[in-house]
Amino acid sequence: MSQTELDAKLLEVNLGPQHPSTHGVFRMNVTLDGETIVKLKPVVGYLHRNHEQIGERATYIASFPFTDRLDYFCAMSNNFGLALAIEKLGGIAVSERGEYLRVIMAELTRLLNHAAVTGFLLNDMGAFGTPLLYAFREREKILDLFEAASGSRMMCNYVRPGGVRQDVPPGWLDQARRLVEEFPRFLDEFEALLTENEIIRQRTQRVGILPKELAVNASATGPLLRGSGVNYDIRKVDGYSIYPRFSFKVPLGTVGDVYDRYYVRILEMRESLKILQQALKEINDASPAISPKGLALVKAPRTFRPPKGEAYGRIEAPKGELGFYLVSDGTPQPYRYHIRAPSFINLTILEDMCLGQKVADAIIILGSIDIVMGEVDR
Amino acid sequence: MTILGVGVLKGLGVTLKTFLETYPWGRVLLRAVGIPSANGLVTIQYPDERQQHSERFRYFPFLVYDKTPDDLRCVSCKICEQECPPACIHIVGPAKDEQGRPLKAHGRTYPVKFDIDMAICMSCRICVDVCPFDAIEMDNQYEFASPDRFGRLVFDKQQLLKSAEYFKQIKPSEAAEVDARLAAKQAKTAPPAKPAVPPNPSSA
Amino acid sequence: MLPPLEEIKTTLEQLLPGVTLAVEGIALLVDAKDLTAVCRCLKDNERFGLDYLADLTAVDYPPDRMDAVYHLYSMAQRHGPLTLKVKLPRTNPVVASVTPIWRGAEFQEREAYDLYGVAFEGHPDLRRILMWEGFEGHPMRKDYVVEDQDA
Amino acid sequence: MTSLDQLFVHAANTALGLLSDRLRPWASIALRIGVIAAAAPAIMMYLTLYERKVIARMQNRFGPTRVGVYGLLQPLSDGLKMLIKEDVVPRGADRLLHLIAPILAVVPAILLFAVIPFGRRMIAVDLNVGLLYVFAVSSIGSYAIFMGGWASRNKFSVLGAMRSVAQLISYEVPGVLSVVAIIMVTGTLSLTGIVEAQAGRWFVATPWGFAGCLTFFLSGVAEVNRTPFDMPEAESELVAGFHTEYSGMKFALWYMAEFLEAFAVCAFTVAFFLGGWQGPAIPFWALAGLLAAISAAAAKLPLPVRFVGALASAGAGLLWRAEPIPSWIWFLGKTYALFFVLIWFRGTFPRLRADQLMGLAWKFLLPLALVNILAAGLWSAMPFPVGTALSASLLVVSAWALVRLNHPAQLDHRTYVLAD
Repeated sequence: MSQTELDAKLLEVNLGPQHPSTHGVFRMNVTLDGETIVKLKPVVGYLHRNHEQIGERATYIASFPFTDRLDYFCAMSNNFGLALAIEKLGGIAVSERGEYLRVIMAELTRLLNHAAVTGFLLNDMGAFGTPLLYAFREREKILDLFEAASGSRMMCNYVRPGGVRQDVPPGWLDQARRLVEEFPRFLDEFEALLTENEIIRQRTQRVGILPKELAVNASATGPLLRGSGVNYDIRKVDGYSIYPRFSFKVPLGTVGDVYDRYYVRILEMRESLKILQQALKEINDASPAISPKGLALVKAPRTFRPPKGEAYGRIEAPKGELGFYLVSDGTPQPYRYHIRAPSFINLTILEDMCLGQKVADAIIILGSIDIVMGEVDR
Repeated sequence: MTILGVGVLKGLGVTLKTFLETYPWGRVLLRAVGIPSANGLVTIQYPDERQQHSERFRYFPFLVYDKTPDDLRCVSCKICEQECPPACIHIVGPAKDEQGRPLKAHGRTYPVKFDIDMAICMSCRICVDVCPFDAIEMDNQYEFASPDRFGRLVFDKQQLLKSAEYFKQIKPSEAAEVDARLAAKQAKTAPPAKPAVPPNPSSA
Repeated sequence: MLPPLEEIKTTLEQLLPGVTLAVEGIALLVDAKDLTAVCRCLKDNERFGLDYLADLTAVDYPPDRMDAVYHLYSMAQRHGPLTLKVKLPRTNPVVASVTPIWRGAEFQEREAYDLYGVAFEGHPDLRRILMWEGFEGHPMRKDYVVEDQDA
Repeated sequence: MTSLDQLFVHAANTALGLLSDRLRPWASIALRIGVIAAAAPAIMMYLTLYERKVIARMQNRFGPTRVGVYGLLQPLSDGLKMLIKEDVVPRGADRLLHLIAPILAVVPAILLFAVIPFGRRMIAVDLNVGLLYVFAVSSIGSYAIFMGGWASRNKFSVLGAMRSVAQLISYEVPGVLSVVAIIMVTGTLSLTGIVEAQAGRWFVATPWGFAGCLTFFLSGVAEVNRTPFDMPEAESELVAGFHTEYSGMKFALWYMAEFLEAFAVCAFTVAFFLGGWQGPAIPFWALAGLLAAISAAAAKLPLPVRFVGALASAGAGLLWRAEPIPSWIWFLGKTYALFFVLIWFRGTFPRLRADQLMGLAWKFLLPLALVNILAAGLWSAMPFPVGTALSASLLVVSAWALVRLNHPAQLDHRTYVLAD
């Protein structure tokens, strides 16, 4: 049989944009040989709304509610990232309590994101929603906390340059402490359901291996990178905010497959709980939740005219490095407002991980990357 | 060395436990064999029961009036219109007479038209943050479903007006803060005629 | 730690004869023709070891300037960032692709191409990514006019 | 006592007795067909409710509660919805085959009900080649699935259909082989005969029966495409597999076929290995051991629980002696309990990958089923303790060897570095 005859046997399938497990409107142009993938081209943009353009027309503060909609699971971290970049640009000091509250919110976000992502991953594997619903059950508790603090469950719009918009209501911290105390019980249950399960291990181990060097070269970040064994956590490397005050570890995988990414997330949740415990213990109300300059910014966004210049602020969002690149020309609106979206850039390497695997594997590899289309398409 | 199948059985155990936890007899059974169990049902049966929202829960904004509906706090300064990220606020005003002089009600200018397109509003609360007069606040009503997109979701001034009492009722602590702020402001601006209070040495 | 910008500039100029660099603000200005050589050096040379391209984007300065901006970090040595800028003409901006050096640039270059119209030479698959095929114009350019949907 | 047991049989006989002799054979056939045709959809509808309820409870939810008390009328409203939904046939599909396929899937599923022994003398047709009939009829389903997948003219459907055919053919082999042991021991192919042969002890209590039961049940689960073997309709990969392009009543028919077959698999497992319509025939020593185990564990329990437990066991013992429970309740109870296991699997497990699934069939279940025949031979040829011990050890050793041989080296335990 000649080569062309062989090629003629390839089957081209569009997985998505309307497909149960592409996490939104994501499309994979897959070429199959039997069930083996020989080519995969991701197609994105269905949710594109030119967020950056909107950001360049709005004031710095007015971009916050839009960042909520980037990675709609992690509104708090997105706010945090933008606030960090604006602080860098405008030289705004952050109040002590504001820092603590931000870190608490960011780590709670990490908990809910990782739990939900693991649930989605299992859904992609064909579990009938059970792990996902367990994760959502816990997520609801965290969202209750978010609602009590910010007024909204998902679109929090809470973190501001200089701190957080409002202090948390009385009793909130105790509620958070209770949650942190109870969360490990859920994690144990979750692990009993998943970690040792032979079916899950069959499905995920040695599937979608991402070698260390390639991971670095492809700008992979977050659990995807650390699953491959690269010790790079921006909370440690940059030591932004008050992270250097807390003792926590960075879990690293060894093989770089789907299972490693799953388990790194579980371990990261446990580390996040450690950070939360420390933060909830150390936090005090000696300072306001937002610094005076930040408060002025909240009250009158148009008075904030940062000096000409540029800043790149980044945080370790649950999905990876979330960066905001701001260029100021001295007006109340940013001249350039660019987002380095972790889900988007982590997708670069999808094809390499999927080649030679089965269709079913491609789905769970995509699930293990952890993308949210709101962030990919912006 | 683990035995093949143990992980599978463990998983089955977790789901069975959750299954039993949703029934009273199941909980009795679990407790009888020494497994602590709580009510496993977490669903809120929506139309019959509703979630208890926290005080800060926000949905769409409304306009606050003090005693009578024409005594609204809004002076039509249009800051919220300008700052609204999705640009869903539309204000015409302040009201003027034929000569172009601003009309006043209760000593304040007021908007002729104040529309908010709730289909566009994203409940971000920025209008509340920027309002210098505490004239706009966030409501916690959320059942606004409507079969048409542009008609019933554009709220005009009359629909948006709600009393300060109502605000106090839904958000007591926030209302108290606002009242304190307004009182302080009034104390500062209102009495130029009165003799000044003896200066407080601690205030800078 | 990464050496100061001036030092990086002089080191690079020594290592790569014929390359002239400039410092602008917090960024290092690179000529479009030198970009590949500079990037290779920054990545491979032990002194920099910038193995991680965090962010790649473009900034539009009408009427005649368009920048390509690169933020580089090192994962191995845990330092950074180094900001590289390449000044390009606004009409027909062309610059060498860095995808062969950092795979992570692949989608980001496609995005910059899509939204700003910067052509990256040597990119393996330079197509629009966020906008659809057949879309005209580059929506992030400052002179792009948004069609009013309500009109 | 026997009156309740034979309630349906007597009722049928009385009704038939009213007719003239000439009509009676025809009426008898019509009655049987009518009962099955009426019962099958009803069973299917309530299986969906059963599944939804149980899975919901496993996920901290209520499940359907809105239609009727406890959502008991939900299946009716679902059925109604399916009936009035638009029936979409894709352009380019083979319309005729697209229509025939779901019907072809349902017919064999209903035909299977003809030989299910629901109770003592409650079997529509007691075929003397019942077993052969079961396997012959159930394998028709794969044609229907492939037909539907191919006729839809959708790549997902074709992929699902291909997987399905591969899976059905693979799993039929261990499924049939696991029943061979029964035929050897009982010497009959009739289902009534097989059930009656288990009067002394259920086959599942023998070593070969236990292995056979597992093999048969797992193969059955795979044949009816249920989690964790629901490859053909893997919704996360293939949208809905072979029935992606089906809607309305045709879709309902696919569902009906799937649920009826799943029910049939449970029913046949019960009939072949779990004693059919007979009550527990636990040997005395097993009961004694169980009681001993319970009393040993009882020390930890609070007093009232122990008291109630003692009363309950005494009552259970009495009931067991008296056998007041009608045979058909035994049968249905066991079948639904087994169906609970199916749902339980679905609520817990993700699915295997297509190639891993094939591996399980060919590399593990098939050899095990073959060894099982030998074990059954040993068991029946040797006197009681020796035969049991020999066959049990043979099975354990071969299962262990099979696991070792197949043991995917990839199931490694990992250590994770917690870096600073």
